[in-house]
Amino acid sequence: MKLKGVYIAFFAIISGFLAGCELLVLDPKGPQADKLANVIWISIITMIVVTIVVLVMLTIILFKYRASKQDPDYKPPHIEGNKYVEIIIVGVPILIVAFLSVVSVISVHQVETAPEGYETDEPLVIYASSSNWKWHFSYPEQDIETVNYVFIPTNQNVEFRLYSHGTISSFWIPQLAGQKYAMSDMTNYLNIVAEEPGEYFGRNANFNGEGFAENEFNVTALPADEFDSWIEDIQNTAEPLTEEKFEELLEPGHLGHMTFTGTHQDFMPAPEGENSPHNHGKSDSEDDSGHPH
Amino acid sequence: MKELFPLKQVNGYIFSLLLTVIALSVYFFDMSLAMGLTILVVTAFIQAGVQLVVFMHAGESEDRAGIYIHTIFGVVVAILTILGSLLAMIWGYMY
Amino acid sequence: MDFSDRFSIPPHDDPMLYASIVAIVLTSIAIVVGVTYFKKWGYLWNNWLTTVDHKRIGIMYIISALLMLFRGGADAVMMRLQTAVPDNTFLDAQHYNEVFTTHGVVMIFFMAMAFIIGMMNFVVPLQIGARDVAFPRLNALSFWLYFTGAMLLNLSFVVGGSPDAGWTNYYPMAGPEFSQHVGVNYYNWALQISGIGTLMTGINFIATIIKMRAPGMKLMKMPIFIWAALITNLMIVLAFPVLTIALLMGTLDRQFLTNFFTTSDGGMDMMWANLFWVWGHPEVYILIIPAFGIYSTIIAAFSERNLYGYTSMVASILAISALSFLVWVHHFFTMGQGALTNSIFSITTMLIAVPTGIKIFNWLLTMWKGKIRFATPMLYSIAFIPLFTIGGSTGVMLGMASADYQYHNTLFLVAHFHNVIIPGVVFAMIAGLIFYWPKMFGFMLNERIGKWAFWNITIGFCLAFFPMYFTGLNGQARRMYTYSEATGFSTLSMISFIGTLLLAVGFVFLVYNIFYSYRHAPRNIGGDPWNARTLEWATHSPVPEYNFAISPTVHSEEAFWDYKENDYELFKGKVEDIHMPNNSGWSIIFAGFFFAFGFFFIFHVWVGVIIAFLGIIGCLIYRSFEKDDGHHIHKEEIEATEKELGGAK
Amino acid sequence: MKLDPKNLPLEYSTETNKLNILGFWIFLSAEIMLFATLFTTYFVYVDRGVGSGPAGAEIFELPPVLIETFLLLTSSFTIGLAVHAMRINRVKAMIWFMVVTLLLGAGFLSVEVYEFIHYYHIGATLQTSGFTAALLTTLGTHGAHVTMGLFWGIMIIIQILRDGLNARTANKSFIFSLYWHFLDVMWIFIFSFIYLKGMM
Repeated sequence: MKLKGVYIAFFAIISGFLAGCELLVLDPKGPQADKLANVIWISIITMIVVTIVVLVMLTIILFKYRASKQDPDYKPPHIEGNKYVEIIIVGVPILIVAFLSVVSVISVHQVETAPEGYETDEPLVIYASSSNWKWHFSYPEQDIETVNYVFIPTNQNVEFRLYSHGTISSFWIPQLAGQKYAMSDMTNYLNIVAEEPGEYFGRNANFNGEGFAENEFNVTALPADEFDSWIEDIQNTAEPLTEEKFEELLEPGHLGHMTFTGTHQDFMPAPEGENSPHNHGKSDSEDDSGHPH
Repeated sequence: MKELFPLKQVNGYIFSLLLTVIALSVYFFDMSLAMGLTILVVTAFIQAGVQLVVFMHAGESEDRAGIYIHTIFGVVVAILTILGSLLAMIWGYMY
Repeated sequence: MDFSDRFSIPPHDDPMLYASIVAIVLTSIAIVVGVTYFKKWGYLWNNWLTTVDHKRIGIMYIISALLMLFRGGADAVMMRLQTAVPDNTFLDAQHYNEVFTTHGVVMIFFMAMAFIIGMMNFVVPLQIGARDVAFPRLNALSFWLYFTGAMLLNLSFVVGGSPDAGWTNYYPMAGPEFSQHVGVNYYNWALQISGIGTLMTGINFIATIIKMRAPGMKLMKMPIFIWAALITNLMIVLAFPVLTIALLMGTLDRQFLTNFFTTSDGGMDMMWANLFWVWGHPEVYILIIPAFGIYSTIIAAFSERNLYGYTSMVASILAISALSFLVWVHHFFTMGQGALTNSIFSITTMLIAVPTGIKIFNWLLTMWKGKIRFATPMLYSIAFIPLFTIGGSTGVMLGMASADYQYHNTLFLVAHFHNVIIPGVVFAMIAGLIFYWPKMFGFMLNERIGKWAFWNITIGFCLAFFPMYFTGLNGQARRMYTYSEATGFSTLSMISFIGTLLLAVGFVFLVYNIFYSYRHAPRNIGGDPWNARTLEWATHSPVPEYNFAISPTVHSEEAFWDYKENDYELFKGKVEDIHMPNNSGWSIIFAGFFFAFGFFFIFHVWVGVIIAFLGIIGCLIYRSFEKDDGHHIHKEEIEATEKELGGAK
Repeated sequence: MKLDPKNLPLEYSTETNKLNILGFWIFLSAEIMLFATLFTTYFVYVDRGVGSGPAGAEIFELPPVLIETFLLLTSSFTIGLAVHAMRINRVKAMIWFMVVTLLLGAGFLSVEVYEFIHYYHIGATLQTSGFTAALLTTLGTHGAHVTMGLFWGIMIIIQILRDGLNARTANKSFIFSLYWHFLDVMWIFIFSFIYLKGMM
């Protein structure tokens, strides 16, 4: 049977790829991405089982009941349906969906809060804001700012506060955490921990115009002491960021990696708390970090 | 002249004026948001029902089942759209 | 912007663009000259342009859909060619953005929608044993408004520039600040005008199905495709007004500088995404449910069995339609609305898998104990089952809110929705087209060429889209016009491009098949060449203007099968005069004013807008005062036609 | 109350007429969604989309809103009476009720125009903020429906004067009454959830 061969071949290819490739999303380097990779594996396996069941049934039926194999006088019966069959085809999908729902709800709560084991840490706050077609990273504590690259310490909860100077962008470091939108009228929060030092690839995943393809940034995770000396280095050597300079940076276009002392938060604060154009409910104004932890 | 003003419609009209007056109470009296909203929801939907049944004759033709089902489904989807959007645009961020 | 600047043709310099413009102009001239030379204007006007016959309107929808399929398909080939190798310079970023935007808009609004509406137009009245739809004139208007929208969008390519903000058209990128040329205005007006047409189709078909069924056809005796059509149109009626308002707000933002979706003065860019998907998710099911109906019809016919689990099929359609209005937030799980909201919408999303699963198993069980014939429509239906299972499974994966943070906006998502839309909708439409071709034109398409097309399309599809699951998981975002060698996407992207070529070859076979069969296929095929089961096969092929000489009386959802196999008497009664609506040029003129209105509005030419608006009002007043009671086809005339077509039924 | 199938009123007397009425009901459910979308937008923007512009309670005034509500409620009553008059075949009374309805509708519109001018003067224009845009678009859409209704009503009155009451004109009048009642229902929701809630 041609069909069977074709589909089996496709499945072989798919499983081959899944097993053999080092796909970024399935090669996590931090607890958040690790959670997501597990969820993805659970769903892939469940779904492969479902698909195989359907495929096997289809193949058997096509083999057994094709016209060329049957008596020319054979008259297929009239069958309305069967209560028990229907209970099975409703019940089993409901069980599968219930199982996946539990996984989904638990995991979405986990990745929306500080990573396990790091709940008590005081997070390192980094503002990541997008402009066409760049990423600006402000370190308010350390009072420095970088463009298109970011250094983070390993084994430390980093809280990225995301917003945009214009179009909607999506902040994504596949090996460390899932995406979150950066938008102009509110600040989003994304907690990330890198557990291995190294260079990671990050990008804007949401289409935002002509320079979208190159709207990438580099993430470097360093052990805490190296990170501190890197900070010190920059504080000693980099130029200060002025308002005029920042306005210039916001112009549409591409810039390489850049480094400044001072952050644009001083003269152009993020849209959160009292600077938010929208109050998120009434409680926001008293507590300027009115976001889930 | 009298046959031009059937009792049912006159009553419906008076009733809807009455409902409007009740709804107005949220303006004139001080009350909690929940209380006020409840009054508004109740009066508005009763008014809509009065219009639908008394004035629009929704239930008179042979297609009433289709008309009712379709309209009610529309109202349900409309309410879910409003609530869902509020959830996704406002309430979701509040806790 | 200066007035003449807005018309600059095109805003974006590219030799290829000019070449296509020349090609378009030459083709248009060729068509006009050809029609004039063969003196076909009168025929065209009297029989097609002014027609109110649901069958011809259906065919016009399908022809337009095929044209749009080739337009959108050409875009697809260009996109895959551009990304076949890293750092390619075949298209630049701006051009690529316009191409994928047009591809999405054309395929969803002007190909898939037109295809399903065309199919419903042709099949629904026949399958319920009616003579036409409830409002034939409105039906013609629906078509012409759709056609107007399609032409308006295609015009953007030549005059002023195509929309370039993606088919989802997210603000603020699509707003006046970041998208200054008129592309997005075209998007707004083309969709607005064709959306009005679609809404009217929805109303029309609900009324048709509720009121015009053959005697005896109770709700639970309607063929499953009719159920699918009824629910689809219900969803159209409730979903499209949302798009209407969203587009209105977009238009106000872009052309009257309001602050709905801006980044200042209380504007919320998120609100566009919200409203767009409130419409957009039901839209997905608006496309797929009629396709399910077609598959159910075809699978039952070629298994020579009744549809298994009819009641549960109906229930699952109803469940899908209700759930489809409750899941839209899954298109922007990453917007930051928090774990609670995402959990709710994640569960509703995955719940849709349950009724969909019921359908898959019912189809399998319909083939069980059947007598399966592998005709081309059946091949598409069989291939659909596993491919759609994969697409549906990845849909469940995407529905898991947390994991979606990793899939969102990547090629994984692109692979998923092509995986449901191509085997789900496109296969169904091709299968339906082949299946109903003899009913439409009185000859069958060649099976051999059809199978060539099928294998090319199926294998091409798999090659084109399965690799995207992997590049997506490897971090490739969608809508990137290029990537570097270091990313490692190149091998899989090349495979994807080859798949696209196979798909294209498949579609060429499809067209060639039409030419070939037109010349060689035998014409005397009778009313029922497939040995099918439902009412539409009880009349002649091609169908006479009045559909059925005698209205059929029905007692089950497969009345025609019972007529053939169980001696059920389908046509009780005698031939009588039949009342039919008159043709009218009103619809096309009305749509013409809409075209002018949209076009002038796009370019802020207010004088033109006012004149076109007065034209629209004039048409409405004319229609209000018009008295058109249609005409009767007389008994003798019907009997003569029936005799000529092979004896009265 | 059900109609006697053997003795249907004129507006239901033909198959086409029945189809038209059913079709119009279906259209009304589309209108429900249309207004629901506007309400959705308004409810979201009333809290989040004010920007630097004025907020709801600051610009709303009760007297014009009350007048509008009263006018529209009464017009809904009179169009109901018009349909009743039509059913007992009192053509002249029917036309007068329709004229009164349209006059009340015109009165409603003029107060609404006054209201819009007021908003303009206090600096709440379409372009001021997301909130004002949502408010004025919602009110404007309703107002546009009423305007459309006025012209439609005039067309129907002309046709009744010209042709008398027959299956066609009765059908049109009945459908027009459905439309007009529907506009009143939508106004009740605007009155309750935009004005009263805003001024609460």
